[in-house]
Amino acid sequence: MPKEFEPNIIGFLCNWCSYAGADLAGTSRIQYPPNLKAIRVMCSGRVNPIFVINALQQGADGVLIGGCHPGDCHYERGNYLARRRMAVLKNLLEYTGIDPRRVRMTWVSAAEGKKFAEVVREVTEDIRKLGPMQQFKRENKW
Amino acid sequence: MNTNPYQPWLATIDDIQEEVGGQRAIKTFKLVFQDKNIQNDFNFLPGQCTMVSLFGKGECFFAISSSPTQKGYIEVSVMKLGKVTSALHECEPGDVVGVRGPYGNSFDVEGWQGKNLVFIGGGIGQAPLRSLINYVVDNRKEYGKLDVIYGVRSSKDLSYKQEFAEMEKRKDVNVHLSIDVEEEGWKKFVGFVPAHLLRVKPSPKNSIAITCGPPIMIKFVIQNLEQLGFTEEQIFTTLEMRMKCGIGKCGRCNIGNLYVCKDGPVFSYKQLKNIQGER
Amino acid sequence: MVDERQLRDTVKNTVSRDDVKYVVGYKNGTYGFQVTPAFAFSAEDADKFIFSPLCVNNLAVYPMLEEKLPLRKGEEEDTRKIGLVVKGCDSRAIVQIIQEKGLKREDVILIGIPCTGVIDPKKINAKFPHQTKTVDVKEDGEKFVIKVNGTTHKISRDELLFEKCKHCENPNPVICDILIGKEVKTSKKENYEDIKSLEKKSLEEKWEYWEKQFEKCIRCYACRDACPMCYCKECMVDQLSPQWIRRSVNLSENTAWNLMRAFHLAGRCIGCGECERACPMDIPLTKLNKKIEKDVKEMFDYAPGIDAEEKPLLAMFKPDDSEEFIL
Amino acid sequence: MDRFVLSKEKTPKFITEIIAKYNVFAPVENEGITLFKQIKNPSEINLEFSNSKVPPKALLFKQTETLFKFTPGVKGKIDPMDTNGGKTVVFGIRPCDAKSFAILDHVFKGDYEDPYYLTKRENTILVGLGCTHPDVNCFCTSFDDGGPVSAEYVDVLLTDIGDKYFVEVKSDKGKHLTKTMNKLLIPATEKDGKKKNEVEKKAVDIITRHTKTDGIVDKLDKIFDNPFWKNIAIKCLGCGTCTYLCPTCHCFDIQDETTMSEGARIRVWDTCMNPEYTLQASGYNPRPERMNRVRNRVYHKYNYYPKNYDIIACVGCGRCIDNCPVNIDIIDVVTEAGEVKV
Repeated sequence: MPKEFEPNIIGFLCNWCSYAGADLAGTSRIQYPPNLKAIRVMCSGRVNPIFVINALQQGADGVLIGGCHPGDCHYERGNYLARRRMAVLKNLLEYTGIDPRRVRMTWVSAAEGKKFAEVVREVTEDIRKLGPMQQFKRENKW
Repeated sequence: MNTNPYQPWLATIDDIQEEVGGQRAIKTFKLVFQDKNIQNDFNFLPGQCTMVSLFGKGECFFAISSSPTQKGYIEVSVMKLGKVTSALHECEPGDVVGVRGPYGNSFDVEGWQGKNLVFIGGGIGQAPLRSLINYVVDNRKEYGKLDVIYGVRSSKDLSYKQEFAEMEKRKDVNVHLSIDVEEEGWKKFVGFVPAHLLRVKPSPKNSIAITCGPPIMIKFVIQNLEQLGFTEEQIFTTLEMRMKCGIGKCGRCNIGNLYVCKDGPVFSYKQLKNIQGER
Repeated sequence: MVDERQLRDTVKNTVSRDDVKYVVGYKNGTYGFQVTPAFAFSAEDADKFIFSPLCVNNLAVYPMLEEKLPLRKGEEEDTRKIGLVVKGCDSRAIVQIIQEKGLKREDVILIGIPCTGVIDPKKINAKFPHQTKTVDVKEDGEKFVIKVNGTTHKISRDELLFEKCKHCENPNPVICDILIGKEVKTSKKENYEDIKSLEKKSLEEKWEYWEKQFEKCIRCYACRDACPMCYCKECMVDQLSPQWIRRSVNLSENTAWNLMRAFHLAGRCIGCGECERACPMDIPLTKLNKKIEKDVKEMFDYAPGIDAEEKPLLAMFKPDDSEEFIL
Repeated sequence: MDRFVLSKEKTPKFITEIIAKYNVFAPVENEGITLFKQIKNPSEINLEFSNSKVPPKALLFKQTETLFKFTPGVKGKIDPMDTNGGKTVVFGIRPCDAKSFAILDHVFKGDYEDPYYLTKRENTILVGLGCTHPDVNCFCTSFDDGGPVSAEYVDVLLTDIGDKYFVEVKSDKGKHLTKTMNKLLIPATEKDGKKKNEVEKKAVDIITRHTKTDGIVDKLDKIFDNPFWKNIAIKCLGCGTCTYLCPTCHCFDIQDETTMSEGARIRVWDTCMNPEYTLQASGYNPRPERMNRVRNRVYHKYNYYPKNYDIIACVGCGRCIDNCPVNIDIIDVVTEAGEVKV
């Protein structure tokens, strides 16, 4: 029997909202799947699309980007810029045959521990259904 | 010996000497091959180079700064500049690196026997000269008068302090140290190396001058040497280039049709004058 | 037809100005249908300047290639202007670069050409192979007139035009200092037919298509170097630490490179097609660029290279940008 | 040299027999371009091509080659690679591309033998295909040796002489390959030989673009600092297509690639057209301008290489001309360099 597929998800979470939201989920003991590996960034606007592409290359099956709700960005506009960027990137990925559901974005505030857990649950299940990322994963076959 | 020239031998960092601190720090690494046979077979002459690699970071080409008369190890002096050298500076004694070589030509230590030698070094350029100086000092009676001119930015940037202190005690080696900018407590020469050279004023008679340092220093040192009466056959320098393979195949270190890694790094001024090429 | 005499006179006048370093235009190439960038440093250099439907190169790349070497003692920076012969698409590149503050408007003098479309070198070379001598191409209404080995061929424009030109909405320079001739009228509309038909395919089919294309890539980066918009001092692909994309050539790294190249041109690519023309491996790069152009138009109502005063697409936002994809 | 003929009907059989014993690489049509790829069936081959897009040097000097594997970090260990790629036949190689191997041999041999290239070279048999329809920018006749239908640098040469191929078996390797094929290869008649000479003459006549290579080495020595080079290089975009597609360019970069637990030192093709190529860690660049780089490319082929190895490192395949986006044309550059007044 092949081992059941466990998705590997990289989360780029903004320092001020989503990461704090994840923290709250933890301290409130809200259960959510352990598939998400969180990387704290100062702002969702810091997330360069190469981070996403590189994560998918290096073995991530999905990427979640978490930012503050519109209007709440600590740097005023970082999340708005990230939103534009990801809209373009998701379309580009879909166009080249990469399921855009592998790249997700969410607004989670520092108070939304519950929402964070829900989002992670949803994304994990979605990606579980999609199966492992195969198209342009690094093979490291030297 | 392995026949694959790209594959290094493993060597252990035996000791690390911090020569200079700060932004452009310099450390000297003492490397011992893990395989005793390799260590014994690694025959080199002053001026030759070696490729040192950190697995996962990359390779760099360094002049061997120890003398072949020092048996059982080799030393390289490394300035912290790029990706590999920065990683090397993080290393500790006991760490393993890859070493291959020795590469390139060498100073003509046999042909220069009986001659007076003038060494003119600047900054990290002293590394290849150190190998030769130590070799000559260890074979002192084979050579004539020795003048060592070495200049750095400030007293803090002086490499091989211990060795210079010992050499200064010797009567048969004339050491001339200098710094670029005035400093409290510095009693020796203050000024740039080319100017210092004119003040030391070595005689060109039966002499060889060997210089290494930043390109701009080399340029003016050569001018001043000619002013002192040195001919182009009496002036030697060692060059540097970006390198990848070290064995004349990857193509990037050429000056004209010569490869610095294979046909150099030691060139006479006469040779340099006659090759066209960027350097 | 462009009046070449007027073009040459204009170039002569421009290059004779004290505040102009040189003028870049076109001249006949060394064989067949080749046209090559020409540099006029003096009035007589302008005599060889031409403009024909073979003038495909986007010369807007040249001001960005200017090498600023460290000045020697006593040397002053040469701040003279560069003159450029520009078609509609080329002028949009300049607008976009000015918008991004890569150039100042006063850095360049633009000699505008109202363009009725240029010929795809691949198509014409396939039609008339093995032309070692330089061949002239003229326009005659809806036909191209080509004299090859003594015979005159009249060929419909559609057969030879560059794909990008078939739907070009900006044949006239968006900005220029001197216009050669009269503006051309156009009713062409970009319909993105190619893009739409690829969009309709399944994910599997799309990947199958792109996988084959990306596999061919030899990562020479000619696409980047030919692109007037790729003028970063250090390209992210040349960076060593962090090294986002490895140097080794395989499907994974090739895909990452091609996606990132396309993304970096989001809202910036003006569709001159130089990347695809420069690509030795015939990868349909404009299909990536056009896709983003289409999305950007639909999602943000934005077209690059039209208004130098506007802010770059990804450096601005509207609070009500679509966010239906956000959880 | 042994001469045979091979009927076109029997050619697939000939190729099938080779495939049975060797890894066979041959020109294949791939998404609009011709490339050398491994084939399993003679029907995959496309012999109606003038030049493959990427030169077959890529088969012996691979674009990405693993030098060895290692354990990353400061307690590193080395895991050597097996450099033997098995017995190989390159089928349908053009005489110009075959000559490029003879040129590359000089670099990869010498004081330090390159095991990756040389083992493959040793185990590879070149079955050439005479170039009966040279392309517009072919200029292989501008050099002292070689030519569109020259058997000089191949092991076996096939030349299309109508309904059959004229087969020249040039080397021991070629003899070894063909010795079991006596059912397919019939000794050539005098008539066949004549026909081949006619075909060859026709092919040579098709080539109308030439460059003057006489005395070019000495001439280049005299014009190194001539403003000529600035004029040539000013339109260069620095894209490097010319070097990537050149059958004699051999420059490479060495890089370490790692995961958390494994790593490899690889070498990849590099291009002297990229400023990073010579940029030193200190920030100093000996070739800071495009002029330096363009000049270096031409000199490397027409001056440095002949000085070191007594052969011009250009075979006249025309790829750099075909693929240059701004029409920098080495035929004209070399010819004009010869005419520069000193």
